[in-house]
Amino acid sequence: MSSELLPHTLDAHPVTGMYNGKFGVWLFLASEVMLFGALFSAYILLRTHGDFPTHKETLLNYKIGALNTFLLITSSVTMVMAWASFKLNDPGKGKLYLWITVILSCAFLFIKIKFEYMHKIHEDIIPSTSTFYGIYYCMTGLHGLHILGGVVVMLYFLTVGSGLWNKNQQQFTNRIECTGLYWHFVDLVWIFLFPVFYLL
Amino acid sequence: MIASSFWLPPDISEHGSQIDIIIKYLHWFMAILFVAWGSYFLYCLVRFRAGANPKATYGDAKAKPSKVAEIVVIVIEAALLVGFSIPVWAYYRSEPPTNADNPLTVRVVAQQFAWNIHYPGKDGVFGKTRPELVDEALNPIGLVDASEDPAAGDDYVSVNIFHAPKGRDILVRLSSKDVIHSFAVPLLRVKQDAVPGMEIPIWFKAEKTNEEAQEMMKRAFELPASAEGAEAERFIKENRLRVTMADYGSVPKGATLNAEHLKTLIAAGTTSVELAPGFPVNIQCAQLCGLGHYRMKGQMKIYEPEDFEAWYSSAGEVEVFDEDEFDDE
Amino acid sequence: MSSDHHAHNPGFISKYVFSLDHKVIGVQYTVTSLIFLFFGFSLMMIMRWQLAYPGEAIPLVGGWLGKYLVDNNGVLLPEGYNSLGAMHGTIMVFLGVVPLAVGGFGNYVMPLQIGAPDMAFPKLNMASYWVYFAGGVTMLSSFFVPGGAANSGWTAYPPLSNIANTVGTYPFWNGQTIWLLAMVLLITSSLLGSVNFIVTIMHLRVKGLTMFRLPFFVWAQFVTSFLLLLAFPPLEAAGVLQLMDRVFDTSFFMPSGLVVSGVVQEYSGGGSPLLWQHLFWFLAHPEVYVLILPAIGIVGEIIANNTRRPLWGYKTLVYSVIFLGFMSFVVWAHHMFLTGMGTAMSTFFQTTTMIISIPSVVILTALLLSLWQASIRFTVPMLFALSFLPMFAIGGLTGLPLGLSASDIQLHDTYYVIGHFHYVVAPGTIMALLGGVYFWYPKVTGRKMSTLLGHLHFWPSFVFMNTVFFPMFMVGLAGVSRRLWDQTEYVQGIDVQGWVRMSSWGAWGLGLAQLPFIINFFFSAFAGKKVDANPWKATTLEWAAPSPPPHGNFAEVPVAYRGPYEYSVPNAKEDFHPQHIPDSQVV
Amino acid sequence: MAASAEDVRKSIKSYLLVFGALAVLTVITVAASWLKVSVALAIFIALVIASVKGSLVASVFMHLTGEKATLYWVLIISAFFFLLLVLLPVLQTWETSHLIDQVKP
Repeated sequence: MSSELLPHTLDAHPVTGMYNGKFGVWLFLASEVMLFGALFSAYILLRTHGDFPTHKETLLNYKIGALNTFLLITSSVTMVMAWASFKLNDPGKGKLYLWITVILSCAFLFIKIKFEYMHKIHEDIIPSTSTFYGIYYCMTGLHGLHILGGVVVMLYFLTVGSGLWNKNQQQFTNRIECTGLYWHFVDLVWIFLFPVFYLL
Repeated sequence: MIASSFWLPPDISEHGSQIDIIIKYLHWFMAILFVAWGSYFLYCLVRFRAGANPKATYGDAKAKPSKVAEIVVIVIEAALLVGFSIPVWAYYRSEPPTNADNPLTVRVVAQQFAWNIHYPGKDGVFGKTRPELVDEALNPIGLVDASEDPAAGDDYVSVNIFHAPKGRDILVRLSSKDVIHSFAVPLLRVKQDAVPGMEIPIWFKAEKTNEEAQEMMKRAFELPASAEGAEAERFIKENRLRVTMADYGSVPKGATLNAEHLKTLIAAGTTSVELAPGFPVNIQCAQLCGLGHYRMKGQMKIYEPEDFEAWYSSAGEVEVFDEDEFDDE
Repeated sequence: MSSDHHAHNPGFISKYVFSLDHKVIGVQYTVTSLIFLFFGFSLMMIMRWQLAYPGEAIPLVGGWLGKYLVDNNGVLLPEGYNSLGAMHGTIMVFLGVVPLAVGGFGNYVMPLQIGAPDMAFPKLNMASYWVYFAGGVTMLSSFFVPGGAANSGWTAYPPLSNIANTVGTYPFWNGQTIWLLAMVLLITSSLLGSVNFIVTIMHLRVKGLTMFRLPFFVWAQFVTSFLLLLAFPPLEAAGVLQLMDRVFDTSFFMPSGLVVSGVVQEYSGGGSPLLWQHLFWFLAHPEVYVLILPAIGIVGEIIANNTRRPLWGYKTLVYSVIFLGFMSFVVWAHHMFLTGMGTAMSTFFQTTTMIISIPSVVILTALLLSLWQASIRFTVPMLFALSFLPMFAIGGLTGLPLGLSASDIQLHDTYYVIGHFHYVVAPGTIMALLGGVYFWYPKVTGRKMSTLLGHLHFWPSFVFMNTVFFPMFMVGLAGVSRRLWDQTEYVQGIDVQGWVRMSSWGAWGLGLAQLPFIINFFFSAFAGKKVDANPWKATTLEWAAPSPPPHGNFAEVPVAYRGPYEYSVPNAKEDFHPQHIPDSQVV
Repeated sequence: MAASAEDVRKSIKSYLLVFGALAVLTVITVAASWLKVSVALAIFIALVIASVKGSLVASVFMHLTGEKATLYWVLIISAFFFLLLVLLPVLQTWETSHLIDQVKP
């Protein structure tokens, strides 16, 4: 059965107020809440358990963290603007915003890897150095993978998948909306990761 | 006799009877409930089979009996919970004996695959331990030298045999050197995980010595007809952990029955012997801890208080217990 | 919406291998998971030999098992026993029962029951099957790597699981690491599936099919999907943490100062072994309900159909299932009473545990009351469904002594626990799932399975299921720890050796009893009696579709006019009143 | 689709406002971390600010304010289980350590 024949692939269901894809993405995000939730739980347990260094200045560079926070927040805005532009039937502007989002997220990843991970590894600070760095590498790494996944999806819509806009504008816009939901969630996770690792 | 106590092993502890009561009440409750459900169920199957009742009745059956059943279940569960389980836990798991109770305090350090029992010695203070000092044969818990910590001088470590007095609180500080183990003594109704990195306290009081426990567990075994063959071999194999409880001439009291004994007993026309476990109070590991999990067995040796004091004042350094070679009965 | 919308004729690969059709995917899931079930069970049949006859060479297969499992004489090694135990648990739960109950039945039956043409996300559906398949293959591959398969139990408690299976120069290629990777794949598969299920149930119901007209099975799947969605991610997180412990030498689960075999372990320390247990049981308790709820749903369908009357208290059942699902997230630490818990936490968890037993009692009672004033047809699926009731009752009742922390002191980690959860999962769930196979087989193939072989399958299975598991309660009460390679090391073990042997012979008998089923399952597909679309005279929507349903399922999109179980309605022409037929045509 | 073109145009303004708020709050978080307060208070402040930022993102960027009850229920349930998962393990560890301290020599 091709998906075009299924109900509510494009239109919102009257009860849930969402089309299939959007509901699916939200459910996926609910499970992501539990995934990162479990890791936050692990962080708290390890921290209260003892042997957990928390001298903030010496561990991580909060300035880089703040810069990255700013990049992600900005990318969230450009993402929602991209969706709004497609919604307003302005694909040129939408694509531009999407490209900016991609560039911002690549900048995030670049800074993260080049100035944080590589720098730390150079100083011989690796996951096994302490539980703090273990959980730091684990959570930010997993978050980084999420960013990478988002970038891949956006690049897909900017290149191979962009033809859909001509075939079915609504479907294309919906997909951008779903990507946006995911993207904002990734941003939201970082909003919590930043103070937890860099400031406290 | 066994079935009347729900297959539970004999209980030699002070608190065990309260745990047993919960288990017994619960099982009676479960049995009654199951029989009630079961008879209703079977009645329905017969009474309302298609042959006897070709036309089903539309609409809900009266639900009164089910409501009553549910309320009874809720009330009984609540009673067991509030009346038994919570108090038992509150008392036996959350209120350790105080100094006024004069408990015997020992550390039990589990490892793959042995139990190290660390006694503080006469001073009653445990010496310090350091992981890097661990020597599996000579210093299994890594006790420091007396020059570093004077309290360590008279400490005593016993491997796989837990000497304990009867009728006195025993406070165990349980920990592990490597992985999670679980300190389980079925006869004492004691079980507690030994989690590395934590020293979890448990406490209990034994009310029977080993000999008294043996008396409780002795049982007559029919000897096989012939001392040769598979049946005799299995008899020996399956009773290798038991000792005779009476003097049978060629087989003295307290001896482990072997093939030679069996031969002379059968030749003398004996048909049954009374046997009991040589070490009735064993410590099992209840948490999977690796390939030797099954043989991580310790023994408790429970003495009369004065005998315990005598043993305690003469205890040496490291005593390693191997059941097969142990011969002090 | 008819099937001939599809102008192109898909090739064999896209039709049967990488199919997007929920029915093909459902069948793929069913067959794969049945094979895994039998495989997982075979592992246990090997273990039961060592338990019944400790230290004796395994007959028949002993020579074939390889050096990681048996010694030169064909005697099972202790580490081989632990490997088989860990893999038995993992395979039965994650590769057998869940994929069969959710992936198989859920995928095939649920869309039909709501009148949908397919699942909401067909591609995601296909992906979830193939990710599951990859997870299964990965899991099985671990039998062949150096050191053998994972041997730290299906619960994989660290620090044991952190230090186990680290053989020589193979940091990645070893049993426990592969176990973790396979688990991550299996969890991902379940997550994809659960998203799909929830959206499908919420969005794709046909006109007139309100939530309270859904068949009970759909409700069970709905709640199950939420459990999968929200409970699995914490285990995924825990799996990632353990992977890092094993591969990158972190110490999330390792406290400082461990000494293994006399060697001080080198790592930073500061971790908590109990962290794993919390994350693991946060999944693994809801997982129990993932195993049982679809089975209850199937039993409900079969009982309603074969009693020829509406399920008693349909709404009560639905609310109970929802409540059960919710509560299952709040009881997890009753698996951890003996990890040093104080009064406050143990009181909390045993209270929630007692509370969760109430909806279970309600469900069982409702199903029993459905028999009252019924007209019971003893068809083969009905026999399985009926046998579920008392055996599930035993499983549920024996949970009580384990849920009260005081009695748990004596019974924790003994065979009593094994008896308890197997009664829930094996004689309970698996019997119900087998009943489901007999029940929906005519829908899938258009042919009925043989009744004679069905009886030959049912009666021995019923007897042997109890032979295997009932003795475990006595063994457990006697105080024998579980997971012992040789329980005759202890006098308690020797005393109950008779029960242990009985269990073992029961297990081998149970294995043999599956032969009629295997024959029946494959032969009936082309030799079974042909039947029409609704052979059981059932009311729910799947029976409105042709058998087997074509691509797109329904010749004409059905409309639901009433609730799911309108049997024996007074004044109706027949004793069943299908959901999709308007009143004017039946009264 | 719920939003019409007019709605979208209106909401662009709120996006920019939220962007400004997020930027300012990020600066505040960093500034607050320099305050000489107790660890507990510092954690509390940081989490409150993060929660404010998070809810801004969720409600405006993710349009959560315009969604229907179904989605709220899904998210409320997840949030509840998330809290349980965070709280109960910590409480248990705390209680156990208390039990252990009782018998420390």
